[in-house]
Amino acid sequence: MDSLLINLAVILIKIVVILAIVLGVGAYLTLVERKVAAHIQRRPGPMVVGWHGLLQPLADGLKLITKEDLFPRYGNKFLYNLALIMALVPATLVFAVVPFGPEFEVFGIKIKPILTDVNVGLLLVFALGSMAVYGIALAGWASNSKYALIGSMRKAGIVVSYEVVITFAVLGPIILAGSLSTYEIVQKQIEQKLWYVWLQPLAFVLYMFSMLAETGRVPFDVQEAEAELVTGFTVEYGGMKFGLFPLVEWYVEVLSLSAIAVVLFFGGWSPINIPFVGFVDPLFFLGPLSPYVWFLLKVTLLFLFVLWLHWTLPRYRIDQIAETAWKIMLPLTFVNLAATAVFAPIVWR
Amino acid sequence: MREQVQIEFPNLSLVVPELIVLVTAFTLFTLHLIHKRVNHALFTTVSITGYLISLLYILLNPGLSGSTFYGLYIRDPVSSLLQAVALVLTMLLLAFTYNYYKAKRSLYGEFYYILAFCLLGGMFLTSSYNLIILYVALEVVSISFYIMISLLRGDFLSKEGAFKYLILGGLSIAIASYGAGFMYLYSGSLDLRYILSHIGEDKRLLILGLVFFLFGFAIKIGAVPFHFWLPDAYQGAPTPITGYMASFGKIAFFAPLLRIMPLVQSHFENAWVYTISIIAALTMLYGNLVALVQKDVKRMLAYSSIAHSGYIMSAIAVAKVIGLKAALYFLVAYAFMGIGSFLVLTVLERLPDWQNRLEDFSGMRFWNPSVASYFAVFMFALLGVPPTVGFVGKALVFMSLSEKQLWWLAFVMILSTAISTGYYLRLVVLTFMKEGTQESILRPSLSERFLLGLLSVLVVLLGALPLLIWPYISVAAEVLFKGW
Amino acid sequence: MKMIPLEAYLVVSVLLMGLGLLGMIARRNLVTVLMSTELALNAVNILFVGADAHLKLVDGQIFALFVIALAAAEAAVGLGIIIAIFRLRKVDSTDEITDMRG
Amino acid sequence: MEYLGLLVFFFIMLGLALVLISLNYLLGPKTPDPMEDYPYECGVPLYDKSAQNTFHQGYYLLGLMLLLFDIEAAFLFPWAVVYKNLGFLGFTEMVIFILILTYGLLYAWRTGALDWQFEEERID
Amino acid sequence: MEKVYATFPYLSISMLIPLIGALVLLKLKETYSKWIALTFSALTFGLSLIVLLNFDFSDTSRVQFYEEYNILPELNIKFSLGLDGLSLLMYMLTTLVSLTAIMWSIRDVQVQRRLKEYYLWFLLTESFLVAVFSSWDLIVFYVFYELVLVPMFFVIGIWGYKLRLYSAYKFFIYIFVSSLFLLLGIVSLAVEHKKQFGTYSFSYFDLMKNHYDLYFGIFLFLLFFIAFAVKTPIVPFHTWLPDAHGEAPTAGSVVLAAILLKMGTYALLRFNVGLFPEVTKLLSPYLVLWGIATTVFASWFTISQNNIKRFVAYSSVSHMGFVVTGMFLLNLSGMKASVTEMFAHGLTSSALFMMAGFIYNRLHTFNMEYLKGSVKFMPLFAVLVVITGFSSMGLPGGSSFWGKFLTIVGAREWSTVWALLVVTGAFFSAIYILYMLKTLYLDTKEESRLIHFTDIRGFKLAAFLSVVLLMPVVGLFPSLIFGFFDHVVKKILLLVGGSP
Repeated sequence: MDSLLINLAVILIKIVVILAIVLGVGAYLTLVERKVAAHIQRRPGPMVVGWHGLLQPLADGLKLITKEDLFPRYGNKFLYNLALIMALVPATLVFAVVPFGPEFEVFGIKIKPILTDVNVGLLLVFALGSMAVYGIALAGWASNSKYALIGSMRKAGIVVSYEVVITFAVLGPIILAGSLSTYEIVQKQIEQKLWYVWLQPLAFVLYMFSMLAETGRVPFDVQEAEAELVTGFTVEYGGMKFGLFPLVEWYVEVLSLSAIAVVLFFGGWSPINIPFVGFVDPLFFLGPLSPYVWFLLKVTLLFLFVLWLHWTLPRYRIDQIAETAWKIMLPLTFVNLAATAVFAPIVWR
Repeated sequence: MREQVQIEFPNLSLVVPELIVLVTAFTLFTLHLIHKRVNHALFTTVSITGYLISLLYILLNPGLSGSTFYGLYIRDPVSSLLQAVALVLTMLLLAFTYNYYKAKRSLYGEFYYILAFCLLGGMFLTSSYNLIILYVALEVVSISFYIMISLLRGDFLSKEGAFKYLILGGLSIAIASYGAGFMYLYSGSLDLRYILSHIGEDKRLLILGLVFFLFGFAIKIGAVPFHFWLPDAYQGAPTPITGYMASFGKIAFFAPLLRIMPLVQSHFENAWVYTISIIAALTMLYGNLVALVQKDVKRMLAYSSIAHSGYIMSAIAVAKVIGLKAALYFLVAYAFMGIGSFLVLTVLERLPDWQNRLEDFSGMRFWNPSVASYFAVFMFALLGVPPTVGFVGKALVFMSLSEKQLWWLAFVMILSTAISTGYYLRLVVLTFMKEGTQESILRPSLSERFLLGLLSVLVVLLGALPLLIWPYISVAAEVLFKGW
Repeated sequence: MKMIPLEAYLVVSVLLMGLGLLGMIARRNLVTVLMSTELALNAVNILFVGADAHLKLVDGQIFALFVIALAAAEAAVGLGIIIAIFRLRKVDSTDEITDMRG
Repeated sequence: MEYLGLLVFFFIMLGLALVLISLNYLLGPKTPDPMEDYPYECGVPLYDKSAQNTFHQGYYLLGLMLLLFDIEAAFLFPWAVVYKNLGFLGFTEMVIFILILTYGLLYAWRTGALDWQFEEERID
Repeated sequence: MEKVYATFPYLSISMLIPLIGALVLLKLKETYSKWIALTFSALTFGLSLIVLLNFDFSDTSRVQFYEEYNILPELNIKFSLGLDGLSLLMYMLTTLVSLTAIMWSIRDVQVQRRLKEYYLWFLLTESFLVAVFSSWDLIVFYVFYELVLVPMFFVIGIWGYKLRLYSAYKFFIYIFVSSLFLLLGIVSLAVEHKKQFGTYSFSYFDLMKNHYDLYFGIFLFLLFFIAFAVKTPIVPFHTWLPDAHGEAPTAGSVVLAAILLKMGTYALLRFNVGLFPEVTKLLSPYLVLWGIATTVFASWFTISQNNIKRFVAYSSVSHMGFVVTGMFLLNLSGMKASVTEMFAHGLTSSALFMMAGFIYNRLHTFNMEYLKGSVKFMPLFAVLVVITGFSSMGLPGGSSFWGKFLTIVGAREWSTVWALLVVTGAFFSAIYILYMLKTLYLDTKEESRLIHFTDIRGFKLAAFLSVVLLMPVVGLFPSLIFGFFDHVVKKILLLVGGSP
């Protein structure tokens, strides 16, 4: 009984931490994005609310909350709301399998900084990732607008295409690690003294492409396509509901997929790696906190990389995006898979 | 937990026929990918060559037997026999498809390799005791059938038939695998031999599983009262495919039943005999009765196929060697008769105003004597007139029923054969004794005429001289019954 | 650690199977009917996985894997046929595809 | 037991999502207007009552492709995990598997299922 | 039973000759077909005469000219042909009547189209019939027994009269279905043989060794009996016969009546009596009564017909009643009567059908109202008809005399009442023949219409004579016929335990 209670307590703490990161930081990332975008375009960005616009997200949030609750006529109210839940919940749940650092001990209780360390962690990621399609498709379908439907279908088409690519792309690291557990994959990388990105550059690139496509970031942001489709599938959503979609897509998902990318390709919480030799930790002075910092640092860098792309590149056409996935990326994943299978024994030694 | 299985290299010499078919399928696939325009002559040639090599391999290695892939795959005389027949049927079919599909304007290159995969699934279905293999093979055959049924451009009936088959076929597979689940739960093994030879005290789960499993297969073979899909699927399908489903499909779907039959007899003999014989009786009576009132010949032959399932099942109901022999012989026999009769329809359907109605057949003897006589041979064979294969099959079934003293079933069989006389004879009478005209002239190609003739000769010859095929059947049945 | 009892798996599996069968018989929409067959196949999966949990074996999971894969293939073909039906005639109910009777 | 955390997390998120959805209803103003729920159509009067007919059938194909390829991946995952112990035979089998997958992809490519602008004739 | 192996395969060759004829026919022009058919059936007949001359009559119960070819060793199915006295008689009848039928067809108005097929079917029938009567393997017997149906089905259905399709259906279905029971019976015997001796066997000689429980024996007996009762036919099962015989073309009716019905009675004697002697003994009184009833009822039916062909057809049924009665009396006179009657009926019925066909050729009707006095102006034909009629009636010197007379003698051995019943049957059968002769000769109607008929001549005359000439021979020298089957019948009686 005791152990159950302690377990629950630990779980709750972990959840609170995750939520804080996801929603709190997620909200503030809007500001980061706007600032980064502004500076890329050589303008200051939000400057009015608070110091350098530091309170801007709060203002935005207040604005969104106090809008009227609208619902398009002839739509399907249940699906309309369900779409939101289907978008938000799975995306957030992905964080349950993200390992933030190595196992540590507090008050005699061993704690892994990961909510659920299961042996099929990665499968869970992709299962939850696939759920995102439902949210998008339902949103477009339920709001009974041509623009929304077209947008959502495009988006669903792209997600569907890249879902396949991403699934095949991660097989390489899995072969090398011989496990599906996120925690274990990181540990294997530390044991093998190797970030998998060194052996799997192709997989990493493909993964990044898919991540951009799945999260609707430029250059794959056709579902938004302000110029043609207004804002795609969110066109009939208002207020907080409207706010939630970009939050989920642009921040929560990007964060979670970046975290997974870090786990798969950058050795999770491990410091800088020299292949097959060892790790160099310039942040050694942080002591036991250094792994967490490393992890967050890598995720942040990836996130900023995405932002950088977003505000630099032009947008691809929808057919180009979809066909790239099937005709170029998928064959490449096959190649990568076969190649990995061949040189995997080198890594295992 | 099971101990770690050592990885061994499979004995591939046993699966060479399957491998050849597989390679053929992929060759066809590759050709289809390479060529923008489908060259049907090439496709047909490649397929037939592949099947021929496979067939020759089976024929030239008659003693091939053993198991490989950790016992997942069995090659014994039964599988060799049924596979050889299946290969022959497929080759026969290919000789007729091009002209048919051309007339229907539905030439698809996909057809050839889907057919090959279908054949492959059937070959695996005949040669395994493992539930997984059976399941996968069953699905492969079924899915190929769904596709082949619907490959008729702009024809609503074919889509309708395919959909109905898909739903009921999916149901049957779900139920069969549900049964497999219970059997697995009972025994912890997926091998039917293991399951049915290690029977404990409490047999309820096993019986439940077995019943579900057989129930699924009963749907697949169209046993009454689970036959609803069959007439529609048969009628909707392109006619050569209908013939293929009737002949090859029967072989494929009956094969697992044949394998189960010797296994159940030690523990469930009575239950087996009663259930199967009741279903068999219902099947043959219903099939023949409904066939009697059909106006559409294709549908009529579909019901006749149901009835023949009943005959074969009554042989299977007799859990003895002779029953197995009878069932095997009848399967092979029906394969030839069935495909023959449907192939005749295939040729006839090229006529522009042909609708498979009864009256379309009147006077066929005058406007196409050769096809008419082949048709008559097939009809008499289906009816069971000596010395055709149909007769020998029925005699063998009678023999096994007599051995088991299942007199009532024998009488039901006599009754249903009596009913069947009505509709088979009606076709013969229409073809030969009614006057009728056909404005457009039917010109079957030389190969079609030759093959139909060959088939009808075969139907008579295998019945008149059963020795040509009997040794294989006899050995197969005995091996299956006694184990090796 | 308490195991989930076998009965729980069985109950869920039987329920799913029942729903699948009911759906196939009672529902009219083509896609729904197709989904019902998938439901029935999922009942099989649960049965196998439950059996595995009960027997401490893994063979059943392999079976389940094959069921998933082939169910997908079947669904793909089924959807294709439904689309073809829809293109030929704008129907979406099993009541309307009854050209063949008898 | 490992999944307990996930379960708790799921319910918390579900609750949170419901709260977020209903925030506007609870806090927002309610000023009914006859045209406020009018679907967006660039100001043009609504042509179809339901927009759902604009759904392009070609999307089915993408769905099917996802279904098939993702399911095939389901076979690859277990293989990838135990590949270490399988040796050469495992490698050969998987190469064959991937070869077959490639065939599937090529077929889809060849029949035009991968092209975004679906031709009407392709899908029957 | 002893088997005397053949030095020369007479029987297979006489089976093959018509088959070869059929093949030749297919390849040549339609106009030649009748001559080819005639040639080959004459050849067969010639061969049968050679067989007759080579037959060893010293012990006719031995199976001579025995040939054996393995068809399916595992089930012991052998294609075994051979002749004992009884089969020889039937064999001779077959070749003779087939020749007659083909001779008759040459000038038949009903047969003017699709000649190739027509003669093909007849040649096939002949070949199959030879096999039926000479096979000693039950499954082979069954095969040919049923195979005969097919050509006859086509003959009735294509060249028959108005109701030909209905009749063809009926004929085929009745006999096909009933013979399925026979098939069940035959395979049950083989299975039973395996249970008792360890191997399957379909050979008649092997199966004779089987022993059965009483009830099982009765069951098997009935399975056989149903088939043969329909084929023979015995009264409640006879309804296919008037249709088939009435609607078939003349030659078809001839073959049907003269040979196909004999298949039933021959098989009854050979298989039912031969294989189940105990059961036969038990059931014989009922079967005798059944036979008598058949005669009586069939005679009544006959008299009430006004279509002369159906009239003749029904008369066949009543004759078959005699055959059955005699057979199941289970004594020497009865048996002799039965077999003699088979042969005699083969002759008279074919003659009577030819008569009906001839009249139809002249008058284009079968209605007896219009036939009154029609024979008067064709003297030769009239003479032949009278001989036939009296033979059929059972007048001394006629072929049927010994059949009927010996039946009465045999019945008297059981009891006087039975003998009286048989006499009643004979009386009725005499009545209808007399009625027929009266109609054809003594009645007159619209004579002017009938005057210019030409008399019988040519092939038709030859056909007619070929059977009519034999009638007095049978009637006057019965021992010629008895010689064929004396030993056979005695052997069977020994089996049954009746008085030889």
